[in-house]
Amino acid sequence: MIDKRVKTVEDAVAGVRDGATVLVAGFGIVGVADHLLEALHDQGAKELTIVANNSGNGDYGLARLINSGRVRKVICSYPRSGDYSAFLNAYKAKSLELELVPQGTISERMRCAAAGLGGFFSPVSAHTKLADGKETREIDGRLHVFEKPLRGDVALLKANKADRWGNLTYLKSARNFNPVMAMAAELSIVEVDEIVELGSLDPEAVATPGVFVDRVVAVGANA
Amino acid sequence: MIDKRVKTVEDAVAGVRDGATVLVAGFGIVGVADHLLEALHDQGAKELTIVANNSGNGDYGLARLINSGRVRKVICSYPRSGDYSAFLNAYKAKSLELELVPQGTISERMRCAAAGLGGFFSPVSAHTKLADGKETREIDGRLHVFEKPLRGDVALLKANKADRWGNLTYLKSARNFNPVMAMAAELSIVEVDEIVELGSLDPEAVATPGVFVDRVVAVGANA
Amino acid sequence: MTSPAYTRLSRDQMAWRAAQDLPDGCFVNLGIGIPTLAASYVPGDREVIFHSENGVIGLGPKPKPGEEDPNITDAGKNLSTLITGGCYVHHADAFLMIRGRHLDVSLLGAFEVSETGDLANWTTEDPAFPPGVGGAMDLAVGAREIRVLMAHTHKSGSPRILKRCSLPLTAPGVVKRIYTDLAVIDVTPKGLVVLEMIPGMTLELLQTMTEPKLHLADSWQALAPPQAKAA
Amino acid sequence: MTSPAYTRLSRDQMAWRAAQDLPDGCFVNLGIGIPTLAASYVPGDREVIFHSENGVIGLGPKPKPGEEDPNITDAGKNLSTLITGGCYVHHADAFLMIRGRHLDVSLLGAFEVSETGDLANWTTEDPAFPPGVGGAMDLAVGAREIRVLMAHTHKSGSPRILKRCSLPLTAPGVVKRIYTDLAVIDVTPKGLVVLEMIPGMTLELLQTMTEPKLHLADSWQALAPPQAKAA
Repeated sequence: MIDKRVKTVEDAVAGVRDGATVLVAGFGIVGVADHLLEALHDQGAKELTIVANNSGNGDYGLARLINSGRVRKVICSYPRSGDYSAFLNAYKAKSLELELVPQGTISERMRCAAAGLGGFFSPVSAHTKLADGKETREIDGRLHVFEKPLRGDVALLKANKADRWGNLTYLKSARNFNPVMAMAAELSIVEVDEIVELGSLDPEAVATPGVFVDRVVAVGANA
Repeated sequence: MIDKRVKTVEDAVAGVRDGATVLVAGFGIVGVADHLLEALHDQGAKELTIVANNSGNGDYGLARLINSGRVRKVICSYPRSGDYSAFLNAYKAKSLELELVPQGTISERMRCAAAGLGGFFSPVSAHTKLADGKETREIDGRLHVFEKPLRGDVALLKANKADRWGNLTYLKSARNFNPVMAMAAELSIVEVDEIVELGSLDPEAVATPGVFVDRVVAVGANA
Repeated sequence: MTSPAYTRLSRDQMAWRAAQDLPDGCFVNLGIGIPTLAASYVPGDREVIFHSENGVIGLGPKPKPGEEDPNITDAGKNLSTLITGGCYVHHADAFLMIRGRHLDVSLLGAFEVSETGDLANWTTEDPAFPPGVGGAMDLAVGAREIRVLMAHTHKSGSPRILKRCSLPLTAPGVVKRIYTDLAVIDVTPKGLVVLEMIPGMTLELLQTMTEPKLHLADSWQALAPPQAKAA
Repeated sequence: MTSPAYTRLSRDQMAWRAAQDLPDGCFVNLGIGIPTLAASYVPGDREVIFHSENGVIGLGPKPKPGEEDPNITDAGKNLSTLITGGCYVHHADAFLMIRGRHLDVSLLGAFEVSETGDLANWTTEDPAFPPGVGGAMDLAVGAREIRVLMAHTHKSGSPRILKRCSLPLTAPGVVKRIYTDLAVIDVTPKGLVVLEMIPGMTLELLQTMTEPKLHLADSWQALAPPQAKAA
């Protein structure tokens, strides 16, 4: 029987190794797996590379991991969102490396990895500093930049509902990076508001098929 | 007001030009816009390049276009499906060119065009005849083939429901190539079973957002 | 020193002006800042679909008090709503729409614009702050038409419309129209063409606040948005 | 000429044997032909999710009479069903799953397999017919494990397991296991290892029907599927 449900957030993040690349879903504070990020803090993994759109807020979740010195590098499009003091302090102290990637290129590089492709040419960032050192090619009269797949060892995801197969639905714009990160990680871990019976999700409206998901833990009021 | 509804299939296919590249959705006989294909036959466009998974059935729809000599070239993965005598006769008579492309490469090349990318490296077809003449590159120890975006002038699509913005839902595996072809064509035309009120489709379950769709025509029992 | 014989447009007035150029049925992304304000000023007889990079297709106005939903925000992370007919997509699809020329218009803020339409809007290279690019580069190369909304000059009075941008580029040669607090200017193959100026402004005076040469359109008009905020 | 002292497996028996190697919880694509039959023989205590290239995730058995729905077929275009927990995706996502190593196993038919696991299953180069590749090349390079189901020899008796494939390749070096109507053979770095043979078969006899050298596993077993079809 396929059963991806785990009982606790501790079980959910078990086995994440030092040095792992962790895909952290969310846009601002929406659709972020804060419970899993807290659990990862308690689990103790360090030297992490974080892939996220932003760089954490306040002193919880991703920001807390940064404040505790667990993060070696952040790959993101926009670190300056909300109270990003944790990131800013580490950035100024040069204890953390920043790889700045355009938002669409981050999501496309993860999809590229998920899709088993070796890279793609994108017009985004051509003729800019963010293309420095990257291969370029003129295609149909337009300069393109070669972008490589971006894969995670782990993805920490937030969804609304899951069933025991790991099929997921989201709420509104909390969907954001979650589906593409679910596809792009070796180990995809999801915190959900609610776990429902297999068969109760509409087969036409499953946003992430369970085949991309490894562990599901309920953290909502219905958990 | 945004209103993509047109009254007749004739209106729906108006303006398709000779020499156009037409994306024809469907897998076997499922999810195929047969009414639009018939209307395109009556409309008279010729010298068409068809992109489809298969090559038409019997003497209706795509097969009828082929039998009437309107098709110059077929880009597909598997022409031998169902009663493909129309294709076979034209193929043997050398009146029609075949470009055989692996099924996943066809869909990915269309998505690549839809996503504004310049091409991608895929491991599929490396070391095979289907990669003859294509650029290759070794990436992470594995040979990859460079694949170019595949764009349509027109897409002929089949959906279940649409609203006046062109938001679409599909039924079961009739979804198949429809969403990716909707994104990859300059002019996306859809026949649907039913046109519904704006707001009646679940925003979490719209499979093709209306921004990819240009014309919608109802052909079902509820039309 | 006498006060100038003109009154610069407010941010809302600039946004109002840009909104008037959004045709019925168009699909538009609004950048953070002044562009976001434009949503309120689309003429009521037009249906415009606003795209938000976080996967909201059909972004609506701010929620009414008591109807806030933490699961829906705009690109600036402010609480927002979905309009009737809107839907949600994931990030890769949201940026497929951007990069793949599915957006009709992108209204962006900018630090600088060059006379050939180069756009600089992602970094001021302030060493005290980490850079952030967000979706700026995706929008700049992806939307069918890029229009910029920005103050005509820096607070110091020095021009932001330059022969060449001094800041790192977001993308070269992409800006087609510039809405400032003084004028509406098109970037054309023949150079910068002033379409509209605020009352009291002259081409000579505007030129002193603009580095590259300005050409006045024969059919130029007064730029006079209403004072009041949209209802 | 005496009749052989053994009975070749039926197609259903071959499919039965392959199905026994599908572990609980695995995600599997079944190629057209004999592989499709394997779905019926998965042991009842295992949950296996079958992937169909046309976007059916959780393909079920044939519909019961009266419950046919023309909108759901398998890869061979036969009417099918969705199992509880299944869902639908579009073609680009269905092939993202294939190419991106999300499938645990792909069971494929083949014309020929080489001793290094080269697979030839997409064209016989028959000039009377147009070639068709379908999803064969995607599956061959994308699934985590490729296993082949095919008759051990051509009808003429000539081998289909060869030192080098004579037909155009689908992909080189991908096949890990071969289920035939005579044996189960693993493709290993040391060559072809026979794991199971049908009753009455000997390594010597099997070798006469196989071009590359065969090695018999120390722990080899009898290959004796049940005769009857699955319930």
